[in-house]
Amino acid sequence: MTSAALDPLAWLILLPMFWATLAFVLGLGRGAWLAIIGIALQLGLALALAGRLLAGGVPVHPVGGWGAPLGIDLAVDGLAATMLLLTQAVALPLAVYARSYFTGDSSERRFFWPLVGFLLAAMNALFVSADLFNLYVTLELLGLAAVGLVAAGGKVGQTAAALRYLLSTLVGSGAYLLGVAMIYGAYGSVSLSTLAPLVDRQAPAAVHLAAGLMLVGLTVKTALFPFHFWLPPAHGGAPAPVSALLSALVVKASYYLILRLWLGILAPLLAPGAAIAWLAGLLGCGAILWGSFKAIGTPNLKMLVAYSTVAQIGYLFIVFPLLGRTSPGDAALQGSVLHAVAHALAKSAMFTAAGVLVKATGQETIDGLAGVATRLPLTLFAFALAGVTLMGLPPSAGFLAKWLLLGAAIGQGQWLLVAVIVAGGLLAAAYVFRVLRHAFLPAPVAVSSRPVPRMLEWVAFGLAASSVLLGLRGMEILRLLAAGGSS
Amino acid sequence: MKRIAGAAVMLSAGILAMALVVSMFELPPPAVRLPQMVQEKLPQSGVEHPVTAVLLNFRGYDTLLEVAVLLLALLGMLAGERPRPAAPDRAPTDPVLPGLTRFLVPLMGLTAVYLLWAGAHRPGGAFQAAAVLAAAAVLLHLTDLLPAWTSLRLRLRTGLAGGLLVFITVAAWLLGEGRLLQYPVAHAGSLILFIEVALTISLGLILAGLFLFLPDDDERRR
Amino acid sequence: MGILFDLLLAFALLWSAWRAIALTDPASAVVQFIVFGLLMALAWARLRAPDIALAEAAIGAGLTGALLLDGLGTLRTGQRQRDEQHGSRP
Amino acid sequence: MTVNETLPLAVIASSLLPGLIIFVLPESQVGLRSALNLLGALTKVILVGVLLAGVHAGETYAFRYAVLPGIDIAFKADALALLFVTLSATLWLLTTIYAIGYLEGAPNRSRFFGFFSLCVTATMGIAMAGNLFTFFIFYELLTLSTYPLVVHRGTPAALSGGNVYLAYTLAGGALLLVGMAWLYGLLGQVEFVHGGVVSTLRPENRGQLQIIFLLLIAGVGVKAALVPLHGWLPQAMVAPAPVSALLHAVAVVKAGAFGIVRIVYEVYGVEFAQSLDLLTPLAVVAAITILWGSLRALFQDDLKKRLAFSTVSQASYIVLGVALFGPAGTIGGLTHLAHQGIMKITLFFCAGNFAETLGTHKVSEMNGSGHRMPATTVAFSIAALGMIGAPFTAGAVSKAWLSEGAEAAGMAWAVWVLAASSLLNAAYFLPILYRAWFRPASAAWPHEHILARGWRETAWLLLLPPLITATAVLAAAIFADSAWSPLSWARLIAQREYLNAAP
Amino acid sequence: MTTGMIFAGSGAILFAMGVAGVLLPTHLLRKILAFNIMGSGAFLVLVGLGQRSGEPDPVPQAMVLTGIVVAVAATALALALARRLQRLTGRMELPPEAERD
Repeated sequence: MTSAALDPLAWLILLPMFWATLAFVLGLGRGAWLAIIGIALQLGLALALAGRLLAGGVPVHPVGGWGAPLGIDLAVDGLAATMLLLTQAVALPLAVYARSYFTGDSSERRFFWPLVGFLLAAMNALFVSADLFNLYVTLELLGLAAVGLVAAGGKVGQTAAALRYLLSTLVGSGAYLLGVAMIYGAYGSVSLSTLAPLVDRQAPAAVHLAAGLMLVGLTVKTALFPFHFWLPPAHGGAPAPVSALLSALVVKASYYLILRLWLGILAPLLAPGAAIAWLAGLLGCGAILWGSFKAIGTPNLKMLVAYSTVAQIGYLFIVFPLLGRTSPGDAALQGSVLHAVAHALAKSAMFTAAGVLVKATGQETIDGLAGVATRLPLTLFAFALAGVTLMGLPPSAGFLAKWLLLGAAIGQGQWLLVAVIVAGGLLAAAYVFRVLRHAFLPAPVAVSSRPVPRMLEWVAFGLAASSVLLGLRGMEILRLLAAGGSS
Repeated sequence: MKRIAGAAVMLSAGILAMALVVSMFELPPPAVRLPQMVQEKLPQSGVEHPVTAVLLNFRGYDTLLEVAVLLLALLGMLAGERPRPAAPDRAPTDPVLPGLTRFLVPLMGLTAVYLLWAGAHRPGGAFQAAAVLAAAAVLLHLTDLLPAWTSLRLRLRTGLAGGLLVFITVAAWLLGEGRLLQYPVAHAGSLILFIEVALTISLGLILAGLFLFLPDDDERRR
Repeated sequence: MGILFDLLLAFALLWSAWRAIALTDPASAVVQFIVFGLLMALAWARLRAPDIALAEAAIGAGLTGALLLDGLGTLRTGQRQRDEQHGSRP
Repeated sequence: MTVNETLPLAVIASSLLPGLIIFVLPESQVGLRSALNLLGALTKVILVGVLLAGVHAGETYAFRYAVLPGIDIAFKADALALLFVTLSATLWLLTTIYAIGYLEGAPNRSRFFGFFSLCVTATMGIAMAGNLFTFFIFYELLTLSTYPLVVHRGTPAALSGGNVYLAYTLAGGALLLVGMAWLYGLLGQVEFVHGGVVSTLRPENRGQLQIIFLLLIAGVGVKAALVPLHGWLPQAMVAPAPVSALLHAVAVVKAGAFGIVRIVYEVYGVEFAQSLDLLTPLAVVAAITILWGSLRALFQDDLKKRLAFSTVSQASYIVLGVALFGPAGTIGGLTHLAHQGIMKITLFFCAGNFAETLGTHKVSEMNGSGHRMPATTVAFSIAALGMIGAPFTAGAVSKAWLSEGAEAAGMAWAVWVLAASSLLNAAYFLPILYRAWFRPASAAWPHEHILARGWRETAWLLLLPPLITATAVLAAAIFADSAWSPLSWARLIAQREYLNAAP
Repeated sequence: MTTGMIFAGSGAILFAMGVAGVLLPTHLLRKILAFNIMGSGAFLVLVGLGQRSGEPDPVPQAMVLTGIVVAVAATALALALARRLQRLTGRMELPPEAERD
């Protein structure tokens, strides 16, 4: 065995694909332990990779030994390592949660583990790929896995949501693919490292169009307002572990790609303060306001959490007008990545907590939560802690993210963004406390509570607590983000 | 309202098409010339047909993921279905088609083998071969010689996943020798053929499965 | 000569695609789509991409067409069942 | 980590850890829970004692931890911090005793005491925050940990009170956040330093600094209940009595007032703030608040609401003292921080006793309660007289210094404000005392829960805390010149930290 | 004007037509069909633009092969879902969006 045999970069993709396929062969509903062990190993790999990066290495893996532009390169920088670590770290508790969550031969469970395995493989592959066309394949892999998970319930709402999701994601990746095609036509390569020195401000119009197509396609996949219409039914209607995976991680993958392209090969095309940056920022503002507004209004608990995702995605896009004026690696970028991390932890906590609440009360509505404060204090506490992160209150990681974004916005005198960032936090408080308030109401007499496995409660709590406590470890994340050179 | 939206969509589509076409004609020649590189490295790839070389060697990693995509589509399709009772046996409805099928299917099998083998030198390869196999299966089904698949037995599951498993295993094994999917030049040809054979069977099954697993089959014909 | 054929083929492609999209009757649209697929195979051949031409004919037009036709069948059954339930058609 | 770094953390941990353990304790573990609570509170008092001695002897206690590049969480236990820490730690001990008695047999006590401890933890963090960032963290934590206490009973009234509370405090927090982020953008770090850090900025930032000051003061002014940001305080009266005590005397309102002290003295610096023309408007707002609160208190029949408006008024004495440019005002304001806490907590303890024992919630129902509950009523009377500023009470001491400060600052109108407020105080407190002592009791109490046994008029745990605090109200005045009185400590602060000269 | 450019141009138009076709009709079968046309358009651009000088380029050709398989996978999944929806609701259309609200 050579050292290459243990290259975490390659194994992070092979391993989940391997256990996913194996889980499928094992049979319907099987493979929970396989998945948990697999993800635990992946977490180890991601940590090893981060360690290597922090030690000054710049991990690149030319697949097939050919190297770009003929072959496909895998490469990891600080941003990719952060996302890899985040993905495995969130997936592991969710896998543990899902094992206890699905009972009997529910239709959601039958192909759950293979689908999750492919989902993780797709995300890991996406984070490390340095090839535009390969990225397209990972995007499709990710999209189909996610749709499969949503569709698994088999009921009308879930099927319709899955279909809407599928069509949106296909249109998104179609636009992305056309962009890639134009780029290949213009430069004769799809490798990021080959393209980087070729793309400059004098690029032909076709390249600008290509950039626009790729960005729009990815934006649809990220569900930025007003392309968010597919997200709430898909995330709100799926079983809790699936909702958590989708909201916490999957939307981040396409966002990651936007960020990567924006800071990477497309950077020379984007003049400082470009209109497209402002468009993204304004849509982000729209997402925050509209998503929060809908979350405040919906009667359904999981839909509330899903709309909250719509709102929180807005924060990820607010960063673009702020990025335009400063160099990469600045506070705004750090803020948006921290926000992605914080939101991943908090949203998975919130969906898992919501799953417990729905399971225990047997009701999906917020009105059905009365008395929960007494019966399921741990879960409610988890929900509240996750809410603290979403509101951006200290000492959570969400607060650090908001602090960095706010600082950047104030520093550049962008008062509109300042106002929206602050308003978004207050609106988040409005919908989070809406849930808590109902939970504090005394329980109706005739309510029957079903027992819930304690493991579910503890996973939700653990995720929520980590989203808050991570606020004390912000430095580590930023150090990893800065490692291995700028993206 | 709906009409306005429709007109807006059409208008934007028109503008998009126009912009794309116009911009295409202004493109300078590309800076990177990949075809030359492919030609240069072709002898090391283990196959003689450049498209197959790209598909299974230079960009073999894309293909690995693509196989997963195909399996995933099948999983997604099956995930929400309730298990259905096995369909009752039916008598053949049309005397002509079965006869034709009995004649066609072996021919299609041969074609698949040819396509697979030809892929190394000329157009063809695992995907095309698999498609032909799948078409044969569909034909068999349409003539009621092959019932719809109602359950996923272990053998079928292994068949469906086998190609991917082989591909992953080879990739992992090669990782020990060098890089992910880095075929040693001496064995590249045989390794690729090995993977292609496994893929042909699995992909054929998956593609057929996309059709044969479809729900409501029997209900529809009643 | 070649260019002229290409232009004609391109026009046919666009026309069949337009029909496939614009026809409101799903059945005619599917038929039109299969025609489109075959024309695509021809276009690939013109682009000196025989591998794709093969794949397009087998997978694109063939399998996708079959799947779509099959879907059409479901549609008909569903329609008929609904009509029978509502008794709207004799 | 040295001992001097650990001690501030230990003070925080002494309520945080018991709180976290209490959360997971089953409801039935009454004894263990009470023991943990008291253990934590006693430990805290002892630790604070050690700190007090150390600071008196000139030791410095500081701890810092970086969370973002250039942004630290910093604690320092300086003389000013200790004034607040000591007050809160002592009153927390008493309130805990009181709450154990008050909530006997009530549901959800683990939750209650858990958040109760968190609340005090947040207060300690606010008191010992070494920079604005740290202050903000604990300021928001305080908001979050008090909400479950306000809505504890789960009644519609409690929930709507909780809503109002949240709306005000979170909005205030948002303003504070913006102001703070802005200031950090200008300065890099905003440490709490004697004489302020803002004065290092160039004069062209003057306009920005004025806006930031407005944002910051509005942010903390919500908790300090400055008019017009005071609306939440009367609404939050639906909470159980120990919570009211906590809100008014130990934590929330005090945190706001304390924040104003830190911002004026250690962020802007009192002289620089004066040069930016910020202090006079602040004094005017404080004066308006003092008068408005007193006026509103006059017309409340609900006893706790009357006390709440009284808090609105009294808390602004502290702000007024801060806004009066000069050492005497500082001493008056800081002394009142402690004195008002002791007096107000006594009043709430007593109000809670009346409600729990007799079921009387309204002033109009209090006729003759002095005969039924003499000890409680004596304590109430002492505190009320203190509020009015009667001689030999804590209130008299702080009011005297405030008046002197107003004159020294050349703001004679403030003296009139203080006098008018005292009159109003008398107008809304004396009728209560009159009813309690001199009017005959009605035939039956509205809802008598706890029957008198011998001369023990109510449960021991309810009776003891107000008697202790009432004694303290007297002691703070009688022994005002002793070395450890709040007044002496305030003088120490003024002397050591701001003014470098004995008043 | 080369063969490559002709088909690249047609591909661009096909793509735009396909996008409109996915967005506009309500019938799912037609949406899925339009998606396929959209994909074909992108494939044509990829190969056509890559081969505008006239010489065949195996790299985009291989990519398109991959793309076709991905497209058929997506089509199969979409059709299966559409048919399930038809079975459950009797219509091959997406129910209105506010359904779960």
